[in-house]
Amino acid sequence: MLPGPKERMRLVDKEFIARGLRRSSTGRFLLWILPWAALLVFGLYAAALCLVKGLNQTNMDNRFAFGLWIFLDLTVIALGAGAFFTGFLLYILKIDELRAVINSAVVIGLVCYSGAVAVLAVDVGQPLRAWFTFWYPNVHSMLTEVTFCITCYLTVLFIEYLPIVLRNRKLREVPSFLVFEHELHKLIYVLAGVGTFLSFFHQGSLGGLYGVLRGRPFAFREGLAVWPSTFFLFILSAAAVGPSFILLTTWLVEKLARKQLVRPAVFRRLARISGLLLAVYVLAKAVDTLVWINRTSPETGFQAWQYYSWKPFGTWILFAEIVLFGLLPALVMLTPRLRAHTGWLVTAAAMACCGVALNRFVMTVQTLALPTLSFDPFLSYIPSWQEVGTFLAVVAYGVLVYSFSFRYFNLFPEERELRLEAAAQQEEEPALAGRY
Amino acid sequence: MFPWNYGFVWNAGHIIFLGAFYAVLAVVATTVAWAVVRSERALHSGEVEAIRWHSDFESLPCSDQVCRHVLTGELRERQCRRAFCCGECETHARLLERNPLPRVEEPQEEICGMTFPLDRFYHRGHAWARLDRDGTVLVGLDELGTRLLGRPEALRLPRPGRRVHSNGTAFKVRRRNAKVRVMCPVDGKVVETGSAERGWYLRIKPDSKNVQAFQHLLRGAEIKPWILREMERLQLALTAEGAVPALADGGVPVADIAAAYPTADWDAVCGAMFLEG
Amino acid sequence: MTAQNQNRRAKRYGMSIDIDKCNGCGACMMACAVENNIPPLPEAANDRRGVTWIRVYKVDNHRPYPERRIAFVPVLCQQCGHDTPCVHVCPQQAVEVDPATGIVGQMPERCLGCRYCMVACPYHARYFNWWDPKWPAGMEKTLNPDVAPRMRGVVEKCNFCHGRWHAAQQKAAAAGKSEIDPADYVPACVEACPTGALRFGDLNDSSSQVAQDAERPESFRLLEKLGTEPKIHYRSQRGWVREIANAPRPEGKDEARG
Amino acid sequence: MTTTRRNLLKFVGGGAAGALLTPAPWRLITDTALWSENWPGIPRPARGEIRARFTHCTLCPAGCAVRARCVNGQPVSLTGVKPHPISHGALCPWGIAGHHLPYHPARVRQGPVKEALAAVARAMDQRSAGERVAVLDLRPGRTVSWTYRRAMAAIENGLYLAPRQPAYSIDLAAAETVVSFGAPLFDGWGTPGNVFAARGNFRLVQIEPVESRTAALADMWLPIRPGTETAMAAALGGETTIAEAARLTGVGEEAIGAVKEAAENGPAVVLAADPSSPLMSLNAKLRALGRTVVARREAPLPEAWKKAAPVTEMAAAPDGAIRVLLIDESLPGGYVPWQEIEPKLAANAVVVVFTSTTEGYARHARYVLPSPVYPEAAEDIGPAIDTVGEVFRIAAPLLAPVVPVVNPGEFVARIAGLPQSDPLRERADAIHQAGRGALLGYADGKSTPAKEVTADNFWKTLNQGGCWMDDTGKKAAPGKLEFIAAGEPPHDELPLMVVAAGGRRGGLAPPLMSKLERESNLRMAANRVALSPADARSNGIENGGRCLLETACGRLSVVATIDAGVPAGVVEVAAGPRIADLCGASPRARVVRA
Repeated sequence: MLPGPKERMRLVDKEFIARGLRRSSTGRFLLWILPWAALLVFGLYAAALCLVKGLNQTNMDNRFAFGLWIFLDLTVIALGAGAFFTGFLLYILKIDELRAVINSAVVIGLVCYSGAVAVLAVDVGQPLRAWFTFWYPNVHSMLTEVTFCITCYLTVLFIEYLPIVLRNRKLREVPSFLVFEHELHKLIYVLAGVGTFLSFFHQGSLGGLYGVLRGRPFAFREGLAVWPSTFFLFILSAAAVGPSFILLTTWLVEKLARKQLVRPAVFRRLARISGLLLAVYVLAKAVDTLVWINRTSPETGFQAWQYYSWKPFGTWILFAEIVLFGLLPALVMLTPRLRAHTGWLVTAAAMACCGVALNRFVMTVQTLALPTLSFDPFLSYIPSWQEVGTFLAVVAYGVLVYSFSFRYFNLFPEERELRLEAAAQQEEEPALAGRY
Repeated sequence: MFPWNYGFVWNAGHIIFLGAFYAVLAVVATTVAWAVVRSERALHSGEVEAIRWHSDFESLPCSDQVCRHVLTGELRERQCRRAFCCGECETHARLLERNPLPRVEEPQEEICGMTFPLDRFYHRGHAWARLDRDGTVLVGLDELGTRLLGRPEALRLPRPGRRVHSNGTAFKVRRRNAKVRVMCPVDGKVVETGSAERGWYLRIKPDSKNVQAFQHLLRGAEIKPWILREMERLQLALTAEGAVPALADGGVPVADIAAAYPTADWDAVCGAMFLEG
Repeated sequence: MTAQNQNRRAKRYGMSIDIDKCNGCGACMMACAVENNIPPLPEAANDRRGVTWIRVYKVDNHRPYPERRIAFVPVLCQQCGHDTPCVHVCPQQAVEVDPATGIVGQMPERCLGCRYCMVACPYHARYFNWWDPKWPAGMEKTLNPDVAPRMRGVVEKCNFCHGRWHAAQQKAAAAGKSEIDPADYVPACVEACPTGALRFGDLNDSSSQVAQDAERPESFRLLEKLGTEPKIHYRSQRGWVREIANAPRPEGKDEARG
Repeated sequence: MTTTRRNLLKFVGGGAAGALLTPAPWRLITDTALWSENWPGIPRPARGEIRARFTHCTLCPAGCAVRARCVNGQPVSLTGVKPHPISHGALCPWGIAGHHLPYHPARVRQGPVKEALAAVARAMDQRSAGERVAVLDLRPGRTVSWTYRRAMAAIENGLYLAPRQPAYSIDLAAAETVVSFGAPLFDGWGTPGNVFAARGNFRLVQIEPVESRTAALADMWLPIRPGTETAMAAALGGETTIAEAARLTGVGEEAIGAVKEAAENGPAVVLAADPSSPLMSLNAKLRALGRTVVARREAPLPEAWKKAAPVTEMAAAPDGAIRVLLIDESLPGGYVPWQEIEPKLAANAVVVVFTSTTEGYARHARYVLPSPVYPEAAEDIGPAIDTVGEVFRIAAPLLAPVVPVVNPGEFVARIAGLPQSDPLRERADAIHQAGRGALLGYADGKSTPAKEVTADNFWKTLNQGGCWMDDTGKKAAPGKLEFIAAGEPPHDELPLMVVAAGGRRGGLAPPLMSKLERESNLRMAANRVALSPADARSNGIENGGRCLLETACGRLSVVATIDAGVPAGVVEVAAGPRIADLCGASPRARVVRA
C-alpha cells in the first residue's frame, strides 16, 4: 500500500537528515517552525508598508534620522562577527578545536549579515538607488566602506555556507555537488582570509561611522590616520563578543535540542579567547573614554558632564558599558575556576553580548537624543510597530534558517561522535558488563 | 567605480579603496572558479567515487579511522590519514617487511559463530574479494555484513560492463530504513552479476592482478582482530542507535541482526558498519 | 562646477542675521517654501518631520516669567566652510561644496536617503522627505519653474536658492560679464525678510555688508568651536542671546547663562 | 554540435561574459541611474514666458504693493515692491503665499446662487414694515462699501452695518515714543513695511501681559497684570498716582515713571490693540492729536455716491428687525461675533454670506456663496490705520477665478436695482477729476502728477500696478474721537483672562502656513491655546494635549501648548472666527481636560 501524504513527507524529511543524527519528528519540527513563520509573515507585512508607503510609517524623524534599525543592525553585525573570527582562528591560526563550531558560526554569521542588509534596504529612502553607492562611491565616507565590505563579506559568507549545504546527505548523492563541495572545502581557508580582511574593515568602519561625526561631539573621536578610535574599538569589541555569541547560541541549541553538541573544552576555549579580547577592549575603551572626556570633547566646546545630565542617560550608562558588561564578564571568562562552570560561562557570555549591544545603543540612540544646539531639546523616540515588526522579521528569518540548517546540515561535526562516546560510557556500566 | 563614472578621480583614496575592492572580488571569483574547474575535471576523470570515499572517510569518527596495524596490535595507536589506501602508505610497507603476516593454517576463521574463509581479501566495508583462476575477481558480502543486512529488501547491482572502483560503490542494498552502499574492494569492470543465494554479487575483471591492487585489503591473521573490533563497533552502534534489548546471547549475532533490534535506527547502524558518512 | 567658475575669483557666499531685528514673522520660511517648491506636508507632519529649509526657532533665556525673554533665531544650512560634516559622510557624492561659491550643494537626484548626513549635521538643517510631495489640486500650477521638486525618501536642505544663482549666472553670461551682479543674486528668505534682519553677500569681499557684519564685536556663529567654519553670522546686543551660540546647558544648570 | 542543455548553458554563460566586455551593459547602468533620478509621479513645474505683474494684497487693510512673478500669466511667487513709499517692499507670511489661496483645499467651491437670490427677493417682498434689509461689511472703506451704502439707501429700510472704523490714522514717522497697549505693532498692525521703516525713529514701550513678537522687540516691555491696562493709562494720563498704578498693574514704579516722562515730552502716540478702545483717549492728554494721531481721509468719491446709507454699528441695530442679512466676508476683516448678530435677526431671517471659508459665518448662514479670493478679486483697499493722507490702489486680479464665484458687490447692487456700472472705474475717474496728487507706477517706479495723465492712462496704470497718492503734508487733527468703553467683563467664576495672540488673520490661510504652524512651532495654529505651566499643571493638561476652552458663551475643543512665557491666570488664544465667537463677548475663560 502507498504511504499517505503525511507519511511520504516524513520519509522525504528523513531522507535529508544526516545518518545517525537524532532530530525531532517532522510533526514537532513543523510545530516549532510555525510560530516563527507567522512572525516572519507579519514582519514582512510591516516592512512592505515601509517600502510602499514610505518611511513615514516609522517613528523616525529629522532629528532621529537613525532609529531602532540602525542600532539593531550594528548590534547584530557585532554579534555575527563570530563567523569571521572563528574562521580566522580555525583556518589561519589553526586552532583545530573550533572545527566543532565553525559551521554553526558560519550560519549565524550569514543570518546576522543577510538580516542586517535586508533591514538596511528598508531603512533607506530610495532602496532602488542603493547601488549608486557602488556607482559613484565617495571613498572618504565610512558608510561607503561599510557598504562595500558588508556586501562583499555577505557574498563570501554565502560561498562559505555552500559546502555546508552541499554536504547534506541527499544533495551529496548528486556527483557534481559532492565534488564541488569537496574542492571548495579545500580552498575554504582563502575565503576565511578574505572574510577576515573584510570583516576587520567593516566592523571598524561601523565604528568609524560615528567616530567621524565632527558635528556630534558626543560621538566624535580622534584617531589614527583616517580612522577614529571607535574604528578600532568596534573591531575589538566585535571580535571579543563574536566567540561569546557562538558560545551562547551553541549552549542554547544544546538546551533546545536536549543533546550535547560540542565538547566542554570548546566552550572553555571560546570563553578564554572572548575573555582575553574583552579585557583588551575594556582597557582600550577606558583609555579612549578618558581621552574623550578630558581632551576631545572640551575642545569642541562640550563638557562631558553635559551629556550625562539628561535623564535617563546618566553616568551609570558608562559604568554599565565598561565595568558591568565589560570588565566583569572578562574576569569571569579569564578565571579558570569560574570558567569550569557552564553556568558562569553562559552568564558571562550573555553579559558580554549585552555590553556590546549597550555600546551600539549609546553610539546610535544617545548620540541622536542629545541636543547640539543650545536651544534644541533633548529628544526621545519610541519605534513604531512597523519598525519593530520589520526587525522581528529578521529575528524570525534567523531562527528559521538556523533551525533548518541544524536539522538538515551537520552544523556540529562532533555531534555523532559525542553520541557514540556517550554510548561507550553506557556500556561501561556494570549491568551490561562481561558480555563476551 | 570606474574611471569613466561621475566623481572618479585618480587619487590615492580612489586607487587604494577601489584597488582593495577589486582585489577582493578577484580573489573570491578566482577561488570559486578554481573550485569549479577542478570539480569539472574530477567529474570527467571519474574521481567521483574516490572523492566520495575520501569525504566519507573524513567524516568517520576517529575511532573508525584506526590503522589496520593497530588492530593486529603492532602499533598502540595510529589514525589512518590515507583513507585506508595502504598501497600508498610507507608505514604499512615498512611494517610489512619488518614482520610479514604469519601464515594461518585453518582455511577459515570462526569468530562469534561466523565463518570467514581465508582464501580471500576483506575490505573494511565488509565486502570480500576472491581472485579466481580465470583472472576475474569475485566480490561478495562477508558474513557479518550478510547478517547485518539479513534478507535485503532491495538489491541494486551494476550492469555487466560497468566500471567499478576500489572504495567506490560496488552495489547498493536496502534493508528496513537502511540504504547501504557496499564498497568495492578492487578497480575493474563488471563481467557478471550474482546474488545473495549464489553467495557472491559481482564478478569483476580487475585492472591489475598484482599485489598492489589488493594491498589495502585485510587478509589472513588480520581478520580475527578486525572482526572482534567490528563486533565492538557494532555493539557501540547498537547502543548508540537505541537498540533494546542489547545483545542478549553473549554476543553471538543472530542470523538476522536487523530483525533482532526493531527499535534501532538501522540506517545509522549500517552506516557505521559499512563505513559510510 | 565649470572651468570658467574655476578661474574666476572664488566667492564665499554667506549670510548675516540680526537677531535683535527678527520678529519671527516667518516670512522667510514661507518665501523659501514658495521659491523651492516645498509642498505643505500632511496633517501627520509635526515640527520633527517637517521640511523647512530655513526654520525660525523661538528661543528664551530659561528664566521664569516675567524675567523670561524670547528671541527668534532663523536657522538654515550654515554652509560650513571647513571639513563640512555632511560632505565627507555621504556615501555617493550627493553632497558637494562648490569651490566657486562655497555653497554646500545637495543633489537629491543622487541621494538614496540613508540620512547619514542628517546625523552628521550639528544644526539639524537637513530635512528628509518622509512623504510623497503632494500639492492641493491645482496648486502645482504655482510651482517655481527654476527648481525641480524632490521625491519621497531623499534628503534636502538650503542651497542659498541655487535656482536664483543659476539665473544670475545666465544673466551675467548673457551680458558678457564674468561676475554676477550682487543685486541679481539674493536668496528668497533675504528678499522676503520685512525687517531687514537677514543680509546676504560674499564674505570674501571685504566691502560687502555681510563681511562687515561678520566683523562686528556682537557677531557670533553657532557652535563655532566645532571648527566647521559656518558662513552664517548672527549678531545680537543681548548677552543671553549670544550665549545660545554655545553648547546646550541641561535644564536647571543655567547659572552659566547671561 | 548537438544542442544539449550543457551546451546551451555554456553558450549563454559565454555570451554574458562577452557582453560585459562591450560598452552596452555599462551604458545601460548609467542610463538606469539617470532614469532613477527622476521618478514619475512628481509634478513638473510648467515652463514658459516669465513676466512680472503688479497688484495689491487684499489679505488685510494694509494693502501692500505686490510684485508677482508669473509664468504664462500664472503667478508663481509674490514679493513686495521695493520703492513703494508706504509698504517699502515688505510682505507678511500670509501675503507671500497669497497666490496659493485660490487652490486652497478647504475653499468654498460652489453655492446656491439662484436660490439665494430668490429667497432674498421673497423675503424683501414679504417683510413686514420695520423689518430691515442689511449688509454687513467686514472691510469698510472700500469702493464696494460705497456700493453697499448706496444700495441700502436705495432699498427702503436698508441698513449698512460695519464694524467701527477709527476716524483717525497714526503717523508713526512723526512719533518719537510709542506707547502700545498690546497693539501688535510688529505683527499685523498697520502696514508692515511702513512700521519697520519708521522703527528707527521711535522708542517702543509695549504694555502687555504676554511677551508677544512686538514685546520681544520693544525697547521696553511692561509685563502688565492682565485687565489692568486702564489703571496704567490713568497713571500715564496723570489721573492716578504711579504708586497706585504700580500696585494694580504689577509693573515697577520707576518703569512707569520712565514711560510717563518719555510720553509727556517729545511727540508720542498711544496705541491700543482695539483701535476704538478708550485707552486711545490718552492721546489727547499727550497732545498727540494733530501731530501723531491725525484725521483719516478717504480718496475722493463721485458726487452721485453721496446719497448713501449711514454706517451703523451692529450694537446700534434694532433687535429682531433684520429680515435679510447679506454678509460680505470675502475679505478678512474685523469679525463681529455671532452672539452680537443673532439677536438682531428677525424670526425667519434670510442670511446670505459671501465667503471663501467655511470657518466663519458660513457656520451660521443659510446661504453660503463662494466669493473670489485674492488674487482673483478686483478690489480696492481703503487706507490702513497708519496711512497718512489719501491713497487709492486697486488689487487687479492676477488670475481668473478657479471656481464659479459670486461678486458680492454685483449681487447687492442687483437686489437693490442699482444701474449696472463699474464702481472702481467711476471712483478712479472721480479721483482723476479731482486733479490732486500723483500717480506712482510700479513697473517703472515713476511718479507723475495725476493732472498730467489722461483718465484712461490713469485707470490703466492703476490696474497694471500703481497707486494714487494725495500730496502729503497737510495733516489735520481728527474729528471728535469717540470710544466704546469695553463693558465690564461679566464677573463669572472663570479663572483665566483671554489674550489674543497677534498675527493670525481671518479667512483662509495659505496651505503653506503649515510650515509655520505645524512643521515648526513658530506660530499658533487656529484653535490652539497657550497656558502657563502653573495653570496647565493645576488643570492636569499636558503639552500638545486636547482640552476644552470654556467661556460664558460656550466651549470649544482646542489643543493646549504649555508656554513659560504666558503668565499664570492668562490663556493666550490663536485668533480665528470660532475663538472670536467664543471669546468675543467675554474675555474670561477656563481650560479643562477633554
